[in-house]
Amino acid sequence: MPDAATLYGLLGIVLAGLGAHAAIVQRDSIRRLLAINVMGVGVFLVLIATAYFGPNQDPDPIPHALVLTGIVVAVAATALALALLRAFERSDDE
Amino acid sequence: MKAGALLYLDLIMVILMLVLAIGALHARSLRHAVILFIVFGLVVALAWARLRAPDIALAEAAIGSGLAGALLLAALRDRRPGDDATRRAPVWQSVAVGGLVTALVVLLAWAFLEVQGGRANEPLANIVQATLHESGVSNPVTAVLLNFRAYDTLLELTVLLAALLGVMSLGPQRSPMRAAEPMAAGLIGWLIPLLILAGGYLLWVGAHAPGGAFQAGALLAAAAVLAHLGGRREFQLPGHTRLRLLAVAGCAVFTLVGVSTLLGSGVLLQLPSDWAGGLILLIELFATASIATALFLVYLGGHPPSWNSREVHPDA
Amino acid sequence: MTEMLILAVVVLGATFALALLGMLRQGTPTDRILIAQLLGSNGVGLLLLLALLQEQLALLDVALVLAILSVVVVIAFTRRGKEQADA
Amino acid sequence: MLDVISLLLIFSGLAFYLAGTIGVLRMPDTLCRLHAVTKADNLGLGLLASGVLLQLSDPLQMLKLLLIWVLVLAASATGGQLIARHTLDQKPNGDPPEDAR
Repeated sequence: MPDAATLYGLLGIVLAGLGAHAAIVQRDSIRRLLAINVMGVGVFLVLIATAYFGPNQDPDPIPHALVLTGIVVAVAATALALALLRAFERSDDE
Repeated sequence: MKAGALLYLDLIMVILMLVLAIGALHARSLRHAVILFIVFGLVVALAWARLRAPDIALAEAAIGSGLAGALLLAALRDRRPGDDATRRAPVWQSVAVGGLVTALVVLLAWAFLEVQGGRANEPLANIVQATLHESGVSNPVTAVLLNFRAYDTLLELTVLLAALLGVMSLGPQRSPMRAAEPMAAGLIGWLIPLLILAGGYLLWVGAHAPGGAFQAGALLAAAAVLAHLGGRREFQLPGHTRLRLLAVAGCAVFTLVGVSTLLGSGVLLQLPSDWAGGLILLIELFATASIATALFLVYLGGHPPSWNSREVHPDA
Repeated sequence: MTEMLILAVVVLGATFALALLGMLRQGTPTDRILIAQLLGSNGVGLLLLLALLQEQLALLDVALVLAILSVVVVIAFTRRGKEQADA
Repeated sequence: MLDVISLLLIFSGLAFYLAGTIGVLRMPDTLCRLHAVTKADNLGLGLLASGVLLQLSDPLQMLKLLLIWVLVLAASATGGQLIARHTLDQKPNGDPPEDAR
């Protein structure tokens, strides 16, 4: 029987794969952005899964700090990408 | 028996995340895709809670589900109705990429299982536990973020600032919202003070329990987003000078602290353990202000009108 | 007690999944955001139970934030831009 | 004894969650579904939260729990109103939509 850390870690790898696939296959920019975000969540899941030792045991705080940083950077990058898209669409209109 | 039964919850969550991710990636309508992505963020936040990572669960609920959701919904609003075409690569390409990605996933899974089998005790985690009392805070995640690996966090604030500058330079902000109807205005009216209060609470509690500058900043930004959504006339951003100061305050104070530790002890960002608690609170206070400002301005998708006063008269 | 709590968490998780499957099946975007609201309060319930089960009271803070922010999303969804309202 | 009451409250809360979810899946149109949702999360979460409350010892945490419930209560009532209005706005004549799928 697999433990929770293995389960979520493998899920993270599969999510990263699904995201990578969609980021290549989809042509719409916002969809690609969603795909990259799903990829990011997959990577975060792998990190946190390796930090997990059991339901009543303290986890390893270092991956937690890394992922916290990652989430903020991911949303900043997403916002920048959306602003770029908007600027492109505006310049198409002119 | 105990851990075994909890595995059913894990299985449910894993399946839900897979279904939601596939839905968000391949839903026919882009609007549905975005809503599914927001719900995906919610389930991921629950997964963080389940994996004993409440710090991350807080950040995910506030940023991953709340702010990113509002950001994406606002981006959809910008789009013209005709734009929602589902253009995809041809099937053969899709299958070929699928094959390659599957191979990569199998390889990574094998590597992950290898690593999982070998990890008995984490030396780094033990070092954190052993030196926690010198860090000035008792929440290990905050200790790592703002003391042991403070330069990471400084660079992160810089990345956030860089993203903000990028968004600011791309054009004017989105058109304002119309004023909310009384019902929504009332709801917004009491949610905003609650968000500010919760933000202050998370900032304070971050020293010894999950919470801290990022979660607090995200909640404050959410309060500002709500005020913007309500279209309140009396809601105005600070002037452009103050806004710029707020945006760089976090980086500036952090760097100042770093430089003074460099002068004092010869090591960049080596906080003296007697002062560490106070210094961390100082950094976090300004970081919260900067994070909130950056996240909100980034949500607006461009520079606010007050920014223009500089652009029209560059020499003023 | 612990066994019953785990049972409760699993049942609530299953309810969550049931609502979500309904969301995938429902047609209109409004229905989806409606179910998203249901999922939000469902998630708050799950967090409360996990807080007891894992003896992690910090999860109550997560529940509080989730409760506030699921409303923010509903408001963001139902608001429309100025120019769309006038058009 | 306290545990038994607590579990009783939690499971009756679960029953309301379940009822609300089934309501959402089975009701014919959006407004009916809305009705089911608001009933479910209010009572479901209320009972569940009071069950959890009995297990806590710190009065501050109890207060927080109460705050969460009141918050969800008020938010789901107003949020429900907003969604209902949004639904009616999309149908210009003000009739409830009849997409019974």
